[in-house]
Amino acid sequence: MRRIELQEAPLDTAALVKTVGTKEDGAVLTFIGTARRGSMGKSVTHLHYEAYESMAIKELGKIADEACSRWPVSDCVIVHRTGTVGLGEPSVFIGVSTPHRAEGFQALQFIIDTIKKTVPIWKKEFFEDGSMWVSERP
Amino acid sequence: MRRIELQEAPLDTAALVKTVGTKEDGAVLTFIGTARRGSMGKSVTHLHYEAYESMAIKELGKIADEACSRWPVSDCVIVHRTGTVGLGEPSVFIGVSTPHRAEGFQALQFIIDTIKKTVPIWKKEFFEDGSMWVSERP
Amino acid sequence: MKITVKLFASVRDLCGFDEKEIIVPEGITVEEVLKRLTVSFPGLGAKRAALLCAINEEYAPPDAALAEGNVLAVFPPVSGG
Amino acid sequence: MKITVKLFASVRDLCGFDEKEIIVPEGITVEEVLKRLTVSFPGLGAKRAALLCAINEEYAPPDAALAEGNVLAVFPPVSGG
Repeated sequence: MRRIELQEAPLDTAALVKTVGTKEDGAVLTFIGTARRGSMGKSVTHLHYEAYESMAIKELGKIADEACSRWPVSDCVIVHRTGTVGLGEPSVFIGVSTPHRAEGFQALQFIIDTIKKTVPIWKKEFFEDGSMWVSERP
Repeated sequence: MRRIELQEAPLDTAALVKTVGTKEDGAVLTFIGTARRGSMGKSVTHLHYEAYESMAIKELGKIADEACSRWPVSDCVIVHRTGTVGLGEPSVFIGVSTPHRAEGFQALQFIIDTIKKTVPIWKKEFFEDGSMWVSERP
Repeated sequence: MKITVKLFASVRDLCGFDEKEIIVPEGITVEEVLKRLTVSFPGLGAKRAALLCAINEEYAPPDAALAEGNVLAVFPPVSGG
Repeated sequence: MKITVKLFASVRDLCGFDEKEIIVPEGITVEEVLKRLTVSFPGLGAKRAALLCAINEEYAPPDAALAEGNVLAVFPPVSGG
């Protein structure tokens, strides 16, 4: 199963985790990115994610394609939030299933590392006293 | 949150995944081991897990302790099935949350790798025509 | 010829628009469009080295040439995940 | 002195019991108990190199000495996960 989506609604990680895994696989690996309080010594109140949606979906698809070509990935689920994400809430869910765990770890790490490099999505951190795009750190 | 359990009831991975993660963490990593069909060219019908329960809980605790001392792990949840596990069903759930993802990947991999080496739990594979303890492969 | 420029995140905030059609000479490159934008929005200059560009939703290098009707997206380093 | 022997998985299947109290000389080692077991259950011999032992739920090396009331667990390589 392959599923690649951006969504403005909160991520239902409980439902998502159930969609990953087949009877041919021994390993399901998931990564959930969550909004954390600490950043550069300031206290984050919430995040806002903006995406170039059509291009982001294309780039996520390329990443899934490459992961599936390099490792025996059966299920590949990537869902990323857009809009406002509260503290502790998930911003991205990635799930892969593979016959053995070693390849699952590698595929999962490749997917999240590459998302952070190539997918046109931007995070803005909000603090008590202002906000800042993360790529614009002083 | 730390939770280390063996249980005979099926693992509710959807509920378990929701228990991992704090507002101080940016990453939740989970590993779910599942019963897979293929093994050494034969078709598995189901698995059976036996544990030396009291010692297994102690060994799992040592692994969690070491993971938390080597990496900044906030939540550490390890739940392992005992008894009969059907094809595609989860046999073990491991969830960790950490401020950043790199340390989460390392902690998760350490935990599952070490479980497979030191925790007194044994898997028996059942086929159409027999069964075999996995540590006794010919 | 006419192209569409789309801006995102801090680049959009800086320039004050998210999408605009502009008229440019045939065969203009990505780099040349960025230079024109920087004339109008000098704040872009300091960000120039980090900016990323895409033509019709595919990453494009500075010397890529634009064609009639292309959509050129300009944005800062990505920070999703 | 009296100790309890606990067997698991294929070792239990082979020996046909999961727990038994046995009388052994004071200060007997893990290795010596395994030798006695192998006399009763010759099939254990082939597995000997791979067997793992624990005293009171802690892994123990072959030369560890047992004390009155100890629980000695004997089992094959683990295969959980």
